[in-house]
Amino acid sequence: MHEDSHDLCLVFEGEAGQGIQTVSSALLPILKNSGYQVFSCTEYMSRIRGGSNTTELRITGKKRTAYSSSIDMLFAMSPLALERLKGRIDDGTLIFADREQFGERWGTNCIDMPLKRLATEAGGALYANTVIAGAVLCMIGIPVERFNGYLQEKFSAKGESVVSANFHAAGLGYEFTRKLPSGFAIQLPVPMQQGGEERLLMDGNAALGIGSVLAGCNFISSYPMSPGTGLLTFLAAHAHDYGIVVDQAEDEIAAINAGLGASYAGARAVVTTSGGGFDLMQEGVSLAGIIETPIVVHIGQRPGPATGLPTRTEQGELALVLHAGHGEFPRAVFAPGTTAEIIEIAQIAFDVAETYQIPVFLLTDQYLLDAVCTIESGEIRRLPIASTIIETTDAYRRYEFTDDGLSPRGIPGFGSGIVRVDSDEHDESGVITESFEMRRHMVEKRLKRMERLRADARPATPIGTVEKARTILVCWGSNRGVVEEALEFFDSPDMAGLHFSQLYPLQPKSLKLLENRRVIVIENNALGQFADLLTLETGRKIDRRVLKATGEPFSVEEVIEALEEEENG
Amino acid sequence: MHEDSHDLCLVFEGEAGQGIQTVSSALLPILKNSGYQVFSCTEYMSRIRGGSNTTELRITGKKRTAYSSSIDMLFAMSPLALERLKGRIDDGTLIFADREQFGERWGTNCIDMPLKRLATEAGGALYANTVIAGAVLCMIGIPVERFNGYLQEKFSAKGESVVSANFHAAGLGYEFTRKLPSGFAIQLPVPMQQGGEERLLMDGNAALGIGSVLAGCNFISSYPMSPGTGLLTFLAAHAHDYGIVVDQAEDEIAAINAGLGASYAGARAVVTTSGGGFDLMQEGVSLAGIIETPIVVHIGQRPGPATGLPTRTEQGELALVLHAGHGEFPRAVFAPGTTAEIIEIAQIAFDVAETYQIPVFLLTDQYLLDAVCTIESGEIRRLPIASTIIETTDAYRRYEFTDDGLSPRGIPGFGSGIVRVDSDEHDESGVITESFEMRRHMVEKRLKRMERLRADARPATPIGTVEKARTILVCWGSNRGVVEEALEFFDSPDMAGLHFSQLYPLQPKSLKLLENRRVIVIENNALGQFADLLTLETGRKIDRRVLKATGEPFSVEEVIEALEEEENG
Amino acid sequence: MDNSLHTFDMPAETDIAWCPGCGNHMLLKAVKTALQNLGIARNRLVMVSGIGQAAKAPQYLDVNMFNGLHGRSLPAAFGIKMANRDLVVVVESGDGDMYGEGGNHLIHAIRRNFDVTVIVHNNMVYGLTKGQASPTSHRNMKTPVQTGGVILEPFNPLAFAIALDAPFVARTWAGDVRQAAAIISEAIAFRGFALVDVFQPCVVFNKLNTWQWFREHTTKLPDDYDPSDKINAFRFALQDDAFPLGVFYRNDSKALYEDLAGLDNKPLYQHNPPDETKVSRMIEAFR
Amino acid sequence: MDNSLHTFDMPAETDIAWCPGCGNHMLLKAVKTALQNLGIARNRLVMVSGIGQAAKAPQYLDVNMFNGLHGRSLPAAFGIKMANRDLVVVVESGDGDMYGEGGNHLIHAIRRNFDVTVIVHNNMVYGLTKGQASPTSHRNMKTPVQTGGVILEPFNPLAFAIALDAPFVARTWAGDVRQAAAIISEAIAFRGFALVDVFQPCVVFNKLNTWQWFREHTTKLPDDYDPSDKINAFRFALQDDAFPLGVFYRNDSKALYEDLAGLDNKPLYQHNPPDETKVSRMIEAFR
Ligand SMILES: Cc1ncc(C[n+]2csc(CCOP(=O)(O)OP(=O)(O)O)c2C)c(N)n1
Ligand SMILES: Cc1ncc(C[n+]2csc(CCOP(=O)(O)OP(=O)(O)O)c2C)c(N)n1
Ligand code: SF4
Ligand code: SF4
Ligand SMILES: [Mg+2]
Ligand SMILES: [Mg+2]
Repeated sequence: MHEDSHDLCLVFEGEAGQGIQTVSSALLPILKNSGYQVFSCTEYMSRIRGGSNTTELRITGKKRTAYSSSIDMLFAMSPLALERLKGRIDDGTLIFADREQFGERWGTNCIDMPLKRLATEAGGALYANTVIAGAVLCMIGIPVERFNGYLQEKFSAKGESVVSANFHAAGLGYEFTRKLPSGFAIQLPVPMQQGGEERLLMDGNAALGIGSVLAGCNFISSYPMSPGTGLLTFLAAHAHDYGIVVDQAEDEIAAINAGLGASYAGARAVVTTSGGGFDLMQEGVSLAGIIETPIVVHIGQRPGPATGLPTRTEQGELALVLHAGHGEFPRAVFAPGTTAEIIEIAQIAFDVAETYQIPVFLLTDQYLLDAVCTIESGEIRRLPIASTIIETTDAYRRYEFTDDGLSPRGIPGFGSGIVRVDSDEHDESGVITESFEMRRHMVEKRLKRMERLRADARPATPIGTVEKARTILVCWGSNRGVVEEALEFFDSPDMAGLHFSQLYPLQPKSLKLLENRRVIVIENNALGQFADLLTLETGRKIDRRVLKATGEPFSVEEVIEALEEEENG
Repeated sequence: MHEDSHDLCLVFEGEAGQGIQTVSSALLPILKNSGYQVFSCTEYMSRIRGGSNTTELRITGKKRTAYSSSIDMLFAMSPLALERLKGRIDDGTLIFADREQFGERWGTNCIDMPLKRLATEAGGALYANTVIAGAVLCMIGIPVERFNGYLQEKFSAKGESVVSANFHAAGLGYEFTRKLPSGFAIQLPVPMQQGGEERLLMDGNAALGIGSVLAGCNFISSYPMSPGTGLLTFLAAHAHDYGIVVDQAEDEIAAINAGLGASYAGARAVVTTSGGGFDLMQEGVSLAGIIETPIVVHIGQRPGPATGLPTRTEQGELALVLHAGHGEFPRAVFAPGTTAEIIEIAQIAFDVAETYQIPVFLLTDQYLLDAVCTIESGEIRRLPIASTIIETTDAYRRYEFTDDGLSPRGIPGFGSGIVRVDSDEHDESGVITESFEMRRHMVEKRLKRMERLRADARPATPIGTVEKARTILVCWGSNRGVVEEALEFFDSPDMAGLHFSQLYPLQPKSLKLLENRRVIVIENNALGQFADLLTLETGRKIDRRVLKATGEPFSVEEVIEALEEEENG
Repeated sequence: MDNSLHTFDMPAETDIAWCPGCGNHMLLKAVKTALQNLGIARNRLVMVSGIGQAAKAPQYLDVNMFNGLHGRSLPAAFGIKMANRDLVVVVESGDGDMYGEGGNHLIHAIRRNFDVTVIVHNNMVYGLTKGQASPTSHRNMKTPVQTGGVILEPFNPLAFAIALDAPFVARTWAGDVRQAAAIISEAIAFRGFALVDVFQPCVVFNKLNTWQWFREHTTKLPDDYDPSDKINAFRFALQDDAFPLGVFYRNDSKALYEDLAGLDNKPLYQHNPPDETKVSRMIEAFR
Repeated sequence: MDNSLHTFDMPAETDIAWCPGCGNHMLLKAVKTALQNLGIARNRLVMVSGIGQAAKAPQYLDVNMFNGLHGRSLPAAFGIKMANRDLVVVVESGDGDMYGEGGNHLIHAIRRNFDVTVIVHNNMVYGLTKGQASPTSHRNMKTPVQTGGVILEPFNPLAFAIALDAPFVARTWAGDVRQAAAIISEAIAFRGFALVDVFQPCVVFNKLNTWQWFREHTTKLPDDYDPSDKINAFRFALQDDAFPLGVFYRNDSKALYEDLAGLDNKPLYQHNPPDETKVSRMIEAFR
């Protein structure tokens, strides 16, 4: 946030196809290698060309993983910019834009940057983003030369002339900015640090893909749907290296049924989609429930109902996955809160699916998947992979009754036994039954697995000193970053946070922490779905719900405001 | 129940295809016309021939609409009978069966009825069911002649020889029974009453169909699925008379999308299915949510997950429909408890869908749909049909903002305006938008309709004197009959019942009735889904859940047992 | 407003989300031209679509619109037609929407043969979701998911529709607005299920099947072509060295669903509440 | 147990839920015979099915079974094959299951051409749900839903599969167990997608297409029939005065999905955890 001198927030705006994404992609590694922590998030329209998209880039001394609404510097390429961003622009915002384009909407904090002219000078309109990158480097005091290595590497394949045009463009942007009246100069938040080279830059999609690979995932069948597609393309890109079977299904129904078929035959299978596609998978989820076959279902959430806002963010599908699929059977729901946590939780999700032979839901959202941030290599945890598959014998029965409801998991072709799974109610050997008695035992067997599942649930992550706080701000999934930053800013011993990355079943010990406190739940939806779940699980009402369902993520500023309201009344 | 002398419980058992259903269909009208109240329910295997099915027929003085597990007389046609029904047979059960078939399993209360021989004598094995009907009439003291009219009417189309063979078969059964030692004779519960001719005999499927017709339903698109198919066939049978468009869809996805298309164009549309088929409809439900288009979705519940027990009963889909369809939008859920109530609630469901422009869920189950009982013509209420369709003008906007969130509903081709509906987030005129501001308003608009919907919700039906009771036994849907009968039997001022036929939103006044009482919720599922909903809505824990998920309905005896446990501790 | 003299133009400020140079712009022009030629009253026309770039087309026409779910335009169109057979129902869809997610509905909508026109913007790629293969993508096209190139043979919508006995099966392309408009007019005027597959360049994601490529790989049906010969139509539908354009198959004598089903001319919204006498009769049957 | 000399018989006490006289009994015999002829090891065979009377078939064979959801047997079969290409995967399904609810998967499973055999028990009716029309029901059949009789032309699975370039398309019937067993053997032995549509009398719900009717309305393909000629196969597939039985189309040179996709011979369950060096390299790329 702009009040914080250790923090600089840049926003690049432009039409789809103008390459604003390229600006931040170029700057991020330079900044990282210069020792800064960076965080970048994007919002874009559901179109391939035109419109108005933005990418935010925060440069911070301390690690931040949160969207901030106030802007220090805005580089605006499309005429829609000022209108669309007016709520985020204030006196402190420096706006770089081509005056010609903006006409009347020009203000005192606008700097007339002849982008078009500079880009043309460098070689054409497509160099505008490199011009901007050059300008940024100058504004934040990084020598333009650091950029050249990046440009060389990135464009060498396209030929020397492209590389040198890019050098030229960067130089023009840099020079233009250097000549601005000195009042505009902005210093980087903290002196450059060492060690940046050790850090990684990663978005949520990559983290999810890496987590899945680490988990031994070797099968994905899915149908494209934003923002769920990223996992599919990540695994497709790494399919060859890791022997992953990648199938683009004809529809989501096929996807989950193929996933279950594969899992039945011994694969570690995942499907990825968003809410609408997930609706179509629900009968398959129910099938997973009765045949006790592991499957991980990733849902990249976006605003609904129906098509809604396809490229925006929301946390609207918690209630859906809690009850998805007809009939009654156990399940687990996870929602990681940071890039590093995605990698860990993805592994846990596969492990829980495999161990308990259940469908496991992994909830993310557009904001979290597209956000890029620095992470330390050490933050990437690799968990052991446990396979529950056994070699069968002649006497093998897929649904053998056991104390904890978990039957040894055989697969066809491994061992001498045969493996029968049936969507009908069945007996221990998997054969269809109409016995009420067998039904009763099977219902019990299936549900019994919840006990261990609940006891083993992942505890919520405390933010601040939960024990002493009188008010607990509860969040889940992608809201971890904003809550962490807001609470740190707010810095009151009365207030602490609790972030849930496992939403179901809930760890009983974590629920205990809510007792006798004021509980505020913050979530990116209109109804307060997690608040409802907490009421159900604890039998207590939630004191306050902080909700937002506009398609945008919460900003740190909004969370701080909510905290301030607490203090004032 | 057998302790009650005003109550006789007969059970007919046989293979699918042996015609046990015919026995009760034959007896029901005779008994009704003789002034008795009758209730009949069936349980059957998922197969077309063979196996073992039963139909229970209760003959009572006072109206009863509940399954009773104890059997006064059992007519067993298949060798599986004694094994399958052993839990329901006691010393008071008189068993009519062919000794040859049963061999060792013969007991003292068995009467050797040479069914095969008698049927062959009458003309062939297929007359066995008429023989049984004749026997029943004798046992309960109704002259066999009353049967002849029925047989005449039913079989005249098949020719005189079939009619007379049936007469013969009935006579043989009657005679056989007349000659039994007199100790076996059973008197009918109460003297015959007058007025039986005024009553109707109806099952849940017909009630649902009648309710839909009365509601002005004129479009159904569905895919067959037990036990949801009954509504489809009922409306198909009456399509011509009422101008109902009946479409057998290629799958459930097509069904609901066709329903929404039709509704958009002015139809009063319904779809019918069961849990598995409903899973596939969920994206369509979400579409209904965002395009604000009325649709009634009937779900005949059966045990899941997946295919589960296709012909059995359960109340397992409440949680599912409460959250069905991704994203957030209003909905209503109904679950009628008796045949007469089905007719009323079906009309209300269409009315609520039309008024609030939302998806409305109507939950029934196999038990309720297949159960036949006497109802008084006066019990059939016809509610006024309100159409909310308006003639559009040039300026028409489908999603115009209003105080209560309800926009006037135009349809294409009626008026000069145009009607645009969009699964994307849209503006007032239905055109796609990417404005966060518009998004905020539209989310608000859609949800605002909940307020009136909740205020207008149907109150729960008290069973007994709720005000004075310390313990409330809460039920919903098809459990109304057993709870009524059990509470009446139990007859304690401390205990009363509350039956919910609208499950969402819940009428706030009805929830108030639960305050400061011990609350027991009884439901036909394994988790207590309505109990969870009550916790969520009231913020209180439910004191006890009485649950059953074997695929069978609760019996009156089981409910009484549960009540006795209350008293004893 | 005189609905019959309508240009179907949206207000000038309407933001068209398609990329510059996209074939969809031409196709929109063709559809508008066809609608204008036919002089269909604006308020009698309903455009139905699913989700995708193609499926945005109804957003750019000033008419009744049902922009439903990805893959589900046909069932919605069917419901609309059944509720009011006086409406002219036109579906616009993409190759993913119609041949991928919507495949089952296409089979069964063709079987039903209700009066509908289905225009498929066939760009041989998933445009809106950024360039994955669609059922009609050609072999070896590389995409972010088909990283080694597409391995399946493309789905052949014409052979498919002919095998299912669709009574009107045509192909045209976005590069020839006149032909496209003419075929679309003919399809809308046709009584029954009419499928028009339209080759449409996607200039962003399909670098294989470009404007140039389509020009080079399409041809006309022979002058003496007889669209009533089904086997021959099937033969031409299999032709893939140069893809013929035109009306492949046309059968004017196939019975219409609306007629076979005895569908009332009166729209459902004009139906009166059920008649008391009939209702009593229905209920009496349970006495 | 020596899995290769297996009879596939279930224990004698197994309760077969099919009606006496149903064509399914014959078909079960044909399938068993084919499996025995081929000498497939019991534990290498997976029978996959959806839901319906037909789909119960795997319940009556003593083999690995995936009895999944109505209409969804093919995606499950695909997943199974991908996870372990050493398994022999055979799907048994009904006409409703495969051509109704499952239509989209059939389109795209055919396109994929993975190695699977699909046996459709085509009784031209929905048996398990008590007699509604199926996609293959003939005109005018009255049912509880089609009260005025079926109005649609029956779906033609053979023409459909040929149009989609399925490399093995055959029809046989339950009344000729020898032919059925022979064709099913051939189909299972075939490398690629093999569709076998089997006419199967439903003695309870289909009073139109009885044993007698099938005997009278079926014929053999001509002796000199050449199954490699696609256009001709299409022509014969359209024949509906007498329905030919036999292998309509066979193309042995169509590439297999498993090969095109470069599928590993090692089943997925035998894969080792990801290699540390590779993992580091993958992660390093984000530095
Ligand atoms: C159920 C569902 N699955 C997936 C999507 C995501 N989706 C939107 S459009 C599209 C494909 C579009 O391809 P096509 O139909 O060919 O249209 P184009 O954009 O190429 O014109 C997909 C997969 C969705 N909206 N809904
Ligand atoms: C999603 C879903 N929809 C509907 C059903 C109900 N259902 C079970 S079998 C069946 C049709 C069976 O017909 P077919 O496939 O021809 O098999 P048959 O019984 O005739 O052998 C239907 C509709 C279901 N189980 N699941
Ligand atoms: S992405 Fe392709 S299909 Fe979509 S608008 Fe752009 S060019 Fe057209
Ligand atoms: S209902 Fe028909 S298909 Fe099903 S088992 Fe009986 S005869 Fe066979
Ligand atoms: Mg496309
Ligand atoms: Mg069938």
